[in-house]
Amino acid sequence: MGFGGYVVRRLLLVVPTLIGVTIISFALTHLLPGNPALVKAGPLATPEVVQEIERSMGLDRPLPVQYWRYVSGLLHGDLGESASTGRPVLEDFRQRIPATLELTLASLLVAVGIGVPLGVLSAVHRDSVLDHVSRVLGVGGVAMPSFWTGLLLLYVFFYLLGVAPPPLGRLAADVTPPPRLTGLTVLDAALAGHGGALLSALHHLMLPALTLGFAVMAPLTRMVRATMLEILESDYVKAAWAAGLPRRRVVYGDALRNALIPVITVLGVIFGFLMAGNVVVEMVYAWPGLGHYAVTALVTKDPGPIQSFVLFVAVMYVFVNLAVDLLYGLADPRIRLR
Amino acid sequence: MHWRRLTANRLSFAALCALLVVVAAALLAPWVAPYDPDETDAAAALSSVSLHHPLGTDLYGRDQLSRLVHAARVDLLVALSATAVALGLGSTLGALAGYRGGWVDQLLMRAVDAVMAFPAFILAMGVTAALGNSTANVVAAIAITHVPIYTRLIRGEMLKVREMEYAEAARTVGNRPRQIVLVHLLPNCMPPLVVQATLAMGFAILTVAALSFIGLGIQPPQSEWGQMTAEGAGYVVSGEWWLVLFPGLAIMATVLAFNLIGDTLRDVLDPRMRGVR
Amino acid sequence: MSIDRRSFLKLSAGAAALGTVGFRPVRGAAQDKRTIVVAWDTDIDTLDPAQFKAIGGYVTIANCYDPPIAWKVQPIKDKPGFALSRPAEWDGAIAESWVTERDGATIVLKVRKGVKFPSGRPVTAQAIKYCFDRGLQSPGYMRLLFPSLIGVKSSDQFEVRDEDTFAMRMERPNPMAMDIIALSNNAMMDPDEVKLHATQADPWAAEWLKRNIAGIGPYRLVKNEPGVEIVLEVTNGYWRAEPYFQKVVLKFVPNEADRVLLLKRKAIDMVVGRPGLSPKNVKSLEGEQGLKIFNVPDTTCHYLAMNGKRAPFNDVKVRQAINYAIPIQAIMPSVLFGYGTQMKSPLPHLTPGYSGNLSPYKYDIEKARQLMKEAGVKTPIPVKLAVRVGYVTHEQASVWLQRELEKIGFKVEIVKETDATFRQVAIKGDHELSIESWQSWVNDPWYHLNFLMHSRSKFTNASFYENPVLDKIIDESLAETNPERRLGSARVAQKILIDDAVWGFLWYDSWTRVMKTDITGIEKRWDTFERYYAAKRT
Amino acid sequence: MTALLSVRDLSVQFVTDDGVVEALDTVSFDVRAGEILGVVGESGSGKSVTALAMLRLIRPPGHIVGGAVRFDGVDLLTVSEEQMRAVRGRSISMVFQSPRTALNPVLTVGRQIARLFALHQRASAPEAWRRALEMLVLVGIADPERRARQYAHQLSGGMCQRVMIAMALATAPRLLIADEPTTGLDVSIAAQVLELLRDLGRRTGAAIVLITHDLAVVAEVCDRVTVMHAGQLVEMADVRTLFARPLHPYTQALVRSIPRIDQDVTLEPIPGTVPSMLAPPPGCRYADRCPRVLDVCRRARPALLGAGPEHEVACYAVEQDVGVTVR
Repeated sequence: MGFGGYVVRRLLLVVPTLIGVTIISFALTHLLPGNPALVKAGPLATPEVVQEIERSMGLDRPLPVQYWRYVSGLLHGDLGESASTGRPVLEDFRQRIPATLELTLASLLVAVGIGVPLGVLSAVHRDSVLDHVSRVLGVGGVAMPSFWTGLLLLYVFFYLLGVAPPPLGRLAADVTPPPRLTGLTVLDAALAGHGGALLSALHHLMLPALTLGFAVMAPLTRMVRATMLEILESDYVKAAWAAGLPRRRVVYGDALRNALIPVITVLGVIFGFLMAGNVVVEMVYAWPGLGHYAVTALVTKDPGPIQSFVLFVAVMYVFVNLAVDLLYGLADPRIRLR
Repeated sequence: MHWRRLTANRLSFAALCALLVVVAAALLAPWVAPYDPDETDAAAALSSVSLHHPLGTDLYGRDQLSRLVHAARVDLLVALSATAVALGLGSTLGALAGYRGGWVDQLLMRAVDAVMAFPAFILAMGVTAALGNSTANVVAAIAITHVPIYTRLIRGEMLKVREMEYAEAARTVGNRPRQIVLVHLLPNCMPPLVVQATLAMGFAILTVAALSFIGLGIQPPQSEWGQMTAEGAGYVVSGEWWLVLFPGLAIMATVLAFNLIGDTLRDVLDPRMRGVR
Repeated sequence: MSIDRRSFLKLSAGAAALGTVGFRPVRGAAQDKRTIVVAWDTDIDTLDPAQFKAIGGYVTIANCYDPPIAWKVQPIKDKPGFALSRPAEWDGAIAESWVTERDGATIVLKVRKGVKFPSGRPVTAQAIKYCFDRGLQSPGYMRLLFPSLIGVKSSDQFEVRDEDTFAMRMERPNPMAMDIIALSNNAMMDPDEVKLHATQADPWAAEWLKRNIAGIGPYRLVKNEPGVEIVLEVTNGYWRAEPYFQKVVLKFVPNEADRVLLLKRKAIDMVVGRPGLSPKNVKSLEGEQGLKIFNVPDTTCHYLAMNGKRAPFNDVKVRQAINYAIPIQAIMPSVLFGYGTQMKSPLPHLTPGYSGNLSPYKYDIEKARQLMKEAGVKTPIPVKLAVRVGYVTHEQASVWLQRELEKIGFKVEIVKETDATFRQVAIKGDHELSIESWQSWVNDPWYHLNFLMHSRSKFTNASFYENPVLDKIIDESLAETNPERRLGSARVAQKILIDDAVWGFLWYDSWTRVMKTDITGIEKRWDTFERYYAAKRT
Repeated sequence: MTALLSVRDLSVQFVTDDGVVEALDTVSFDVRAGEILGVVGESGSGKSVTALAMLRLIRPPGHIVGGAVRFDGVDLLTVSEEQMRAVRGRSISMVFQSPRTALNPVLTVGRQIARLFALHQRASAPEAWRRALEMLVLVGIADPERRARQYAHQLSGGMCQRVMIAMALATAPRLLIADEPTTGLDVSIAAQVLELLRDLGRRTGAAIVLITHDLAVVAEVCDRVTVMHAGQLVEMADVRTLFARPLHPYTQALVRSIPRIDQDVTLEPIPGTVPSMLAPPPGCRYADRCPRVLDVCRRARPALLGAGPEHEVACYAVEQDVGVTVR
């Protein structure tokens, strides 16, 4: 059937899931108590005004019709309007997605950068002090509510030591933002060669990425450790060692290469943790991403942004998992060349 | 033999003790707590750690230790019931899908995929906002996000076990399907279930804490660790460190205990891993 | 690709180091003196002056649009560098001067010579009429206020006498008229600019005005990035002298703890918004080196609304019992930390006609129990106490109230609702007990009581109080121009309302701003929105 | 005739949660140049542990607790890891039981062979690739260019085993340890692999230690045989003597359990199971299952004594009736 067929089949499988996702997100916001028309009309609006707005929002029509209006609206990029910013949700998303993406990628880098080596070393030095410390650290990381770690880091590094920047968003106030190519400030600054902006962007990314990265590190470390342990016991590692390859090359070459493949699968799960953690970490660090946007919408019962946020996260999650499966296929010859 | 293995490892032994302390505190809350948790006292408001109030007092002068102990009951209750509901619902769905197969399996799996498409917390956030954040709704929100995990787990085990000869043999002897499931298949699925449930308990407590931070947590006067930490977090800057430290530690210790025990259980109960020991 | 261990460790160490390197902290020193940076937690939802909006919208309009007439501010004796509006004192703005005819029933405005809109077109009386007409007809706040408060029902009551004279004709003289005109909602817009963007379906260009400014003011909006910041810069060619601050940056900081940290580290100049900082945090910043607190009493009333339409709150004895059960002696210190004044009457203590000695209520749990017994209500009475999410002082007060109300037979469940839900449930009359707050922009007793106590004010009479006697007094007094009679009847109204225990009295909060010591020139006007025109850095 | 490799009192223990497993109990034997030495015994008798110990591949929780492995006059158990690396894969190499899992799944077969030439003989990449293709031909794999670029999962079990052998013989080792090389293969392929091993052994002069539980394989391929039981070496002899006159009761039971085509013999399964080596009793570990058990057997471990030319046995009962000479 070959790799192409595998990809097509996986893509077809995504469609029913996406439909399910739109149904759930529609249902969720429809259950929200509070009448969005009233939010739009304002507290002192007369009942007639409220009805007028309800009709214009189509809230009086039967549910399936509203669902269909909602879905067809989606396809045309109409994600509704946000009451708190007065702008179409699509515009808010376009402004905020890069911020969330940048924080997510930076946190992933932190999680992988620290989590994978920790997992490998604790597998190689099994039951050593490092093994126990990394386990407690990993499990501890997950056990601590990220808003707690976030505030703690902020309090220590910003307030006490003054090493970290103030939680005022993505760039220092006095730094001119680089021209917006990808929206990822670090990337844009690097591409535009703005040394100052790059430094400031990284500096502002430091604590949030550490907080979020640390929270998602545990599953990664545990997965790498378990896989590495299994592989170290495998025949081909013994064979390679028996064939005279130095122990280090066997462990960090053959074994590690094979251990990294299953790690790709856990990246899908980690992406889920990251999207969830985003919401809380963005609140603590005033990071202008989607997370905080969604919470404000939740608190003000504003259906447009909530529906779109929940849907956006789900769609991203579905495609990330799809990408992970495909990446896994590519990385592992056993699947690639069925 | 499992018991010894569980206590042999220093780490999981400490975790077990921590959990026992928390459970004891929750059960014996009224007798353990030195004060009535809701007793307000304007004069003693925001007083630091003292003999009188070992963990200090909050804005209303209520004793933090008493509130922490009573909150243990709420947190464990929420975690337990959410996991129980998710376990029950998830297993039945999983068993049904695994055993029936065919379109039932396909339908359930697509539904599970749809729910799994949402990161757990985002879904819990949406559900709590939609249904309102009474304790029951928070439990429902967390349960819904965990159901798919058990469904997939049981379905996987079910498919594996169903293929095995002895299930075939049991069927030929004339046992009714439900009987087969209960007697033969479920006990076999027990190990991964127990491991998953233990880890899920920890995760449930974290979810409640995060929901409280964004304002969707459990309603006052019900005191709950997550809510106490979320509120306390605001006081760090103005110097009342004890309001956030102790509830935060309580959450961390309990979730850590659940995770460590879950890990050790996985090592103990999961034969495949035992070899590696 | 097999990498040996040493390079492997280097790679991972490098990634980890990236995360924790101690950069030279990019201090705020580079910020220039003529820029003021403030922090708050609100976005601009709409800039249409006529619409209801979030604080973000109101403050931006207040700094980018000049009204015809503005509230005058006087420096405060014991608070150097701070100024406060006094009742019935105004300054000319777009209108240079004003006179009254038909002993106050008509107000004539003289347009200031040489004031031009950004487009270069001069400000004329026609422009003023267009703005008032728009207020009267486009869906929004003024469409309600003009007719109900000052009896202006049709646009021909707005007359253009000549190029620079505009007159507003009311049916009868009305002491609230000048304050109504001074509202930031009457922002003077350039009609030609607005008409450019009007459409058949949207005659008053509401959609365009949502995101754009079409008037003249000390500042202009240069950046509006929701969730990040709003930036105002000084307008060139403004009719008054240039303000000290060339640039105003309003940073969006959602988490209050962060705002406190920012102040303590002097990374920002001031925290604003409603309430910006809870009293608890303001208290903790007292005496903080490098910071100062501007605190002045305000007219915002915070009260426990008791739904008169639902048992047992229709019984006056129960309402009185509740007033005796309110632990005000605990709430004032541990919720407001002294930043507020105890409420003794439905009228704010700064409003003319206020009488603070009529209320007998104080914390007396025995008297409260006694009254409950007299009311003969079967206890325990399950009741919901609604509070809005994000109103920190309300959430805290509700816990105190819950504790005490349970001592006199209630079983209280505190329900936290979002702004939208809270308002919708209140209007439907489904709230039993709820903590409400109200701020009268016009500091006049009858403006205040009309909205809060008159039976016709469906949306704002939170206790659904219906008292024909009081209604009559309000209707008569609304247009009463004789000061003695106007204030005399205010005392009568307060007596009725206090005896009838319509509200559970809580507090009037005070307007507090915490800022760096080198900031001065902060002014507090009746609508509580900061204007940065007079602010300076010493 | 000096031994190519001599193992003296080799003991290996595994520290597990449930106690210490004494996997090898003072095993001694020699491997002579050019010969094929069979190591036979039921599964779990310590055959594989012996092989791994000889190449010092025992990892915690296993530890080599005693004995020596002398090769070229040097005790491999005491040399540094660097020196040991110069022996592994160059002088002594190993072939594993399940071919498919013993090959790295993410490297092409060709590369896995080629890198040995680069490692042990500093060959350049193209040179190493060329010699790898040569080895594939040597082990009888058709169309080597295509096969070399394929992965383990794309080859049959037999072909994988041939690749393993190609890797083992790449640097012309003097000793090849084959741990149950044919167990995973079906009969016809197994025969070819054994034939290949014997043929390459004769051609390169390499000695082969063939570990198996299949006595038929031993009879057909090996020159000499050692019999292992529960981590102890119970008998050693040239193959004809062993099959003609097995002395140790365990060996006799093993020989009797071979199905013979030429005689109708009733198969007798060996009573009991291989005893657990977890804190084993002192003395001979076959005692519980041995029909000729004596009191002394339970108290002390019988020494390995000569019982004839090319024939040694460790059994008190045999000592009494045959009068063995102390070597």
